[in-house]
Amino acid sequence: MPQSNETHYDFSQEELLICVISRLLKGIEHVACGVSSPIPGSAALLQRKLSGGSTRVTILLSENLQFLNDGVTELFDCAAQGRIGAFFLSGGQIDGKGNINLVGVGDYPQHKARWSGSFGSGFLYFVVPRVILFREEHTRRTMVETVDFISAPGLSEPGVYRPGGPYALVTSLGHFSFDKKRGGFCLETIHPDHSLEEIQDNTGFDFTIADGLKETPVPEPELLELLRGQIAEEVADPYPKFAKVVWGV
Amino acid sequence: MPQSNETHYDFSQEELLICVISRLLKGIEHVACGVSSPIPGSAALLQRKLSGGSTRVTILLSENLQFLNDGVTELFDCAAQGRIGAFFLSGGQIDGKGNINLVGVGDYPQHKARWSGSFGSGFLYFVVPRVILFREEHTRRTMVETVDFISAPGLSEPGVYRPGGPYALVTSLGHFSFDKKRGGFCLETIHPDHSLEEIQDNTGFDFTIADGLKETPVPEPELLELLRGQIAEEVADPYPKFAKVVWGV
Amino acid sequence: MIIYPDAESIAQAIPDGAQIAIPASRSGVAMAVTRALISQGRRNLHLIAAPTSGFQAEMLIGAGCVSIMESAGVTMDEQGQAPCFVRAVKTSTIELRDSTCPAIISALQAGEKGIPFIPMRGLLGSDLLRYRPDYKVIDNPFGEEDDPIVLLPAIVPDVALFNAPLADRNGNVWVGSTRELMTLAHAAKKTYVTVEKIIDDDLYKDKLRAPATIPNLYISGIAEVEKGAWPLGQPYEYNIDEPHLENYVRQAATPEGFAEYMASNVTMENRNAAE
Amino acid sequence: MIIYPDAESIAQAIPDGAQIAIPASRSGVAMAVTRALISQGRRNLHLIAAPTSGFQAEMLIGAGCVSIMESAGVTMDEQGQAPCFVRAVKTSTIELRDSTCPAIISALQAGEKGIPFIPMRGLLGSDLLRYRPDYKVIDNPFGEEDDPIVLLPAIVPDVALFNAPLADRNGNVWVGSTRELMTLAHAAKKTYVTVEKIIDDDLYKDKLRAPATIPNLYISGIAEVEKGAWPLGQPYEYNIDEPHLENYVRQAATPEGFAEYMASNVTMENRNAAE
Repeated sequence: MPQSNETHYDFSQEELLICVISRLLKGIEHVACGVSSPIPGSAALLQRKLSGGSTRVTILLSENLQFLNDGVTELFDCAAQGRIGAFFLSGGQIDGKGNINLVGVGDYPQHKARWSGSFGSGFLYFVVPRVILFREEHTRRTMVETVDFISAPGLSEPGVYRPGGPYALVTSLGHFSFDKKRGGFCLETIHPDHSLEEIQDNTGFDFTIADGLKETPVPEPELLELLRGQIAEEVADPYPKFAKVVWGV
Repeated sequence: MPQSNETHYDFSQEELLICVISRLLKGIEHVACGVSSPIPGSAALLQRKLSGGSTRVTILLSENLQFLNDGVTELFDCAAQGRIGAFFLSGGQIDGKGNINLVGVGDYPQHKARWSGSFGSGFLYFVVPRVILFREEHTRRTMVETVDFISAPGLSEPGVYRPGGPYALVTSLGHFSFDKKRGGFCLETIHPDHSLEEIQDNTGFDFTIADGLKETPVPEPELLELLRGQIAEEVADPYPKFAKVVWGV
Repeated sequence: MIIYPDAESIAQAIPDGAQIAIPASRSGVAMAVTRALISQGRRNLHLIAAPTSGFQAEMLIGAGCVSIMESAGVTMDEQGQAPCFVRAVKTSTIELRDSTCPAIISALQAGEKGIPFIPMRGLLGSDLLRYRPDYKVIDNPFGEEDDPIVLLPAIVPDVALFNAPLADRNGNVWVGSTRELMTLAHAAKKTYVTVEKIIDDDLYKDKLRAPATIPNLYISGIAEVEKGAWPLGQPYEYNIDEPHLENYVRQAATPEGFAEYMASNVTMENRNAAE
Repeated sequence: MIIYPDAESIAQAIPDGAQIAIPASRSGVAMAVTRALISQGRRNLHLIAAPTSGFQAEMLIGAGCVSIMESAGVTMDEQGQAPCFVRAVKTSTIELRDSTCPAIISALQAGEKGIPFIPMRGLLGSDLLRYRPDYKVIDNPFGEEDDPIVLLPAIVPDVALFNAPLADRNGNVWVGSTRELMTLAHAAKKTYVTVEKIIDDDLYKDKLRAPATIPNLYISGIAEVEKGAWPLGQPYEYNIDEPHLENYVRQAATPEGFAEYMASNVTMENRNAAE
């Protein structure tokens, strides 16, 4: 895995992931993301620019990029009303059925490892139409056959009210779509410098492979220019540390 | 029925009723009333003074005497939380079981007479412990055997959650208590210049008569002084027209 | 979010048959839009008073724009009964959905939260419940013994319509303490607001106003309409025009009187607006 | 409503075993009171994070004050995992009630509305639901076909505890956009608030602040405590003290390190306060 400072590409891994995620947000009217999610947040801001402003971006707890003034209930009510088209979730473990685990490893409640908790996932995963799972670490530790604790399931029984759910999974190795009918992930693209074998070796769950499996498109020069200019400035507001490390702004 | 301007008492009917209602509010921590209920509102303000300020008064939609800033839901939520000890309701018809009708005369929905509607009664009558029914007109038109429409029932089946309900009925003729066990009104006092016979003639429902039935105590001179001085000034804020008509302030 | 030039354009955005949530008379009523709806001959409106209404419902009913009236009360307040409403009830020209204030508000809050229903205490044994087949009674699943409780279906209005003191050019709307307007905007599919004034400053950058501001996310359109609530009052701005309403109630005591009032108030205003 | 002289007196008003609702780390956390609760050796607290917690729950758990932790997340945010929380989970020294953010908030809103339960979408098929026997699933009575939905029992906390920017001498508390604090105060039986500043002016007479002010009706006590949220941040006032928290997380990686941190921060502060 090339580090950004030693890559032979003229873009960093962060920039690649931002562009991958940004493409997944096409057509979304309103995307929300957390204040500690700089790569998805940057992707949302890039997509806003590319959409000519028709994509609205809400970054929770950011001073200038949020709409909330009805307390913490508003994000959830807003999602329940269908006013949030895309959101990002992650997982300490993610399994092949799209189940995510934000709670811990081993048996509940006495875990071998305990994470922070499920936050809004047990609700947002059900109601936001396009949930993008984003986890950089792609290993058999994170991409597991079956999660130890289901913070939120990838699939629901017939009859369960579920306008939302997993749409894609983006990691440091590649990009999967989620096939709701089959109930599993499908590898769509492999990031530059990585291979199918590497992904298979590092994934604990079975997945299908897209007919047109290809390399993840590298960011076009114009996109990089945009990212490093205007978007970097915009990203610096909600994510100052990230913007400094990645773009030095 | 003597008019206030021709009475041979040195108090008006309004003053008498204010004092009657004020006594019914003793011990209440928080009393709320509507902006178009000047007699109950004045009684609440009098009771606040007599309580040394331990009775809190909220007058809805008044600028200085309300606590609401969470929209119209707050009064009802607040009552549901048990934070309102007393409230006032009225009725186009009131019957002997404490049922009140704020909707209309005759069959629903095509009434012979239609009133405004039930407002908060269908809820507040259930949750406010001390609901005081106040209706000046005491005739067989208002005090009926059975209401034509139950906006809110006086009694509930066993098992129904009902911390609140009718506590008393005050009219231009007298003051009744409500006996929840028996499920009916009991005449407690008759206002000066009126008689039991007059009340019986003008009441469409059966009621019991208190053992110690007596004349409604007339307002003490000190109380009248207080009412016409400080309280009149306070009343003038939420109820300017009323204060002007009754006390010329 | 569209900034409309006037009340008439907002009225045009509201179709026949729309389910419209409107605030109580003292909370900020879009009366200019109401007159425009009448002028434009809107029909079959389903009004949801949140939780009561007055002159707005009264005029719309009198003008034949309303087919369903859902409310905890229709009253001209100090001015007395609403004459057209009372006539319409007696002649069954509108379908009534009588309720109690917190039931309507709770159902809108359920709409706001995207939940299909919400429980409420009270109502049991009332005729309100009897005539509302859409309200259901279940046994409280958390109760230790029999504990019947009413469930109210959520209300998601097609449109929320009201008047507010202030908006900015981005469509953020300041409502102050009339917080129920925020609930209406959250619950409704579309929200149209007339405001007394549109300002250039961003209400979101105003630390003191932001907490009582409805974000433009929920706002479909605004229009600057001075005295947009007249002859009703507007919180923070002006009081109710009592003589006007007193005169109205006197005049509208007969259908002919109502027609005269409309001829000299609604049509005329529209003629002026068109000039 | 009592105006207390300091954070310690507020802590004294909160008994052992109390069910305490606390806001998220960024909403205004009463950290000075938290340290006082620890100094005073409070035990068996049931913390309800609304909906998550961080340093506050972490310290109280580390100091052995907590028996039940109900939350959608306990995290030191940028500083990483909460070490004492993680240790307590692994050794089962606290009872966990894991949930998801909107479930805790909805349950508090049910408490605020005096309803026994509230429905919520989501949760079905999760282990959160599996381990919460107090959450019930019913068939939506308004659904046309099978439509399972979760019902959450209302939360009515014994105490709501938080820090806010401003109060007046009547005990009205301005919270600005951190509206969840209003929900907490409405829902809880008693509400104690430390504020950065108590002002002489009546917040109710301040047209701009009143809409974001919790009325004293809901407030049991306030105390003016400058930097009452430190080392966390306070909206409208100051940012989080990152170096302090980074140092904490490093030190508290071992129980011994946590004891050292407490010795040099909590006890000492109390000694100072007593002088």
